Amino acid sequence: MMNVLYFAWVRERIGVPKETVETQAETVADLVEELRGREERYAAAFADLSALRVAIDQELSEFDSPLKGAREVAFFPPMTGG
Amino acid sequence: MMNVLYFAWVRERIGVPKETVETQAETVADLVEELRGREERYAAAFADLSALRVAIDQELSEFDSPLKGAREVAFFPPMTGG
Amino acid sequence: MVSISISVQDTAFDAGAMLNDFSNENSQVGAVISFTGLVRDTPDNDLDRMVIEHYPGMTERALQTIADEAAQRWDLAAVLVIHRFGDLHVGEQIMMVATASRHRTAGFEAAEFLMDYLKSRAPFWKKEFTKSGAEWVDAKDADEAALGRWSAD
Amino acid sequence: MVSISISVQDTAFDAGAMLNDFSNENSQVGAVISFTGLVRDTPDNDLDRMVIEHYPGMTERALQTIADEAAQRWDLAAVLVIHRFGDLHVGEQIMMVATASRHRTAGFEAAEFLMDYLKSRAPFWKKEFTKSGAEWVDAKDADEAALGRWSAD
Repeated sequence: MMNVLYFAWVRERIGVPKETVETQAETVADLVEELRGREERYAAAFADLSALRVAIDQELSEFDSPLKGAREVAFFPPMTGG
Repeated sequence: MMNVLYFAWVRERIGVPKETVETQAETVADLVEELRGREERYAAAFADLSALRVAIDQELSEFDSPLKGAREVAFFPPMTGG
Repeated sequence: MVSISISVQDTAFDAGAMLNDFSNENSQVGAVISFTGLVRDTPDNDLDRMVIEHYPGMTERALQTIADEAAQRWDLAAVLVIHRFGDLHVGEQIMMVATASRHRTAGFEAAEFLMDYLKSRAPFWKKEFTKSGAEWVDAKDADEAALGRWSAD
Repeated sequence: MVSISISVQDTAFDAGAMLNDFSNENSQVGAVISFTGLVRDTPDNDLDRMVIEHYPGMTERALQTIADEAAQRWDLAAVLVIHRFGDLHVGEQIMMVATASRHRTAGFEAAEFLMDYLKSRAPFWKKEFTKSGAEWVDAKDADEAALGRWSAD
């Protein structure tokens, strides 16, 4: 069981800020593949990975990072604070 | 007739903040020579020119700058504002 | 010991009062530098409001990591970071970064470093609401590129 | 048109209030940077007071020249320079420089430029009064050297 969080326009496209996902995905990229296969809104949100960033357990990570032990994965666009 | 101003420790060594000087000096260096010849306190203040700065009519200048037309010359140590 | 203060809040703050407090708490050093980011109107002058979304938990961790890194790289007495989220209007303060240091060069560099990292590494997202609709603000390539100068040394 | 405000004064000022006023007057741009210089105690913690002497007339001209130069080199909306003279005590604000700009990099660079030039080109001299006597503060080679980086570009 893994919490998956979405922020900004990723949240808007997927339609929820957070959900719990049952997954055996080994990497973030694997998880993205699973999500893409679910519904059109996921495919739309994950269409261009270069426009996305990912955090594993609140640390910025890469799409090929392993998910072993992760409790929380978040997807969002590049940050625009400051 | 030229106003000569002194600031910081130059003022303290010479003992006055300002005086009027009758001079035909062509450059700042010439003026310094004349002043040095006056009294010991001037010789002391002008002992090391590398420790001094000069302004002609309120513009930072060099010791070899011409004095032609100048109304006000000021001597002081390197600035320490900020 | 560097004093690090971080606040992520949805309420407005008084940058001037924060600057004065920060200076008073650090009067043993000579240089205080502050950066304040304000909500700027759109080119069409029709910004109704800006909404800032953030990632609670990760935001505070990211800001702490960035401040710790600054404190390690420069000789600082104190670091202050304040960042708002929620609704903001034109002219309001979005965020503030301040450094207190003995020497001004360290303070300036650290403040720029904090800003560069905060822009691209702290999980905040801005959305602008105007007459013509709502748009997420795009990240600027220049902001990502700005990080490059801190990795060489 | 860049708004330039310069004040040379013997009275204390409220840096926070100045920062807020400056931000309010420049809310069409996004980045406000301030530098505040404070009276720092001596290593022996025995500073009774600092006296700042200046060259009335030349001071204002020098600060104006430095601010004009900054306004010419960077894309700024406004520049603020305040510098005190006379008697000051530990923790008091000696001076303040602020810039308002569209982009933070221009604001940071301009603020550093203003400080570098102000330090070595504006006619102020500090004298420290301690238990062991009174001493004029020596100019630092590093301050003069800091000007070098602005002449290359």
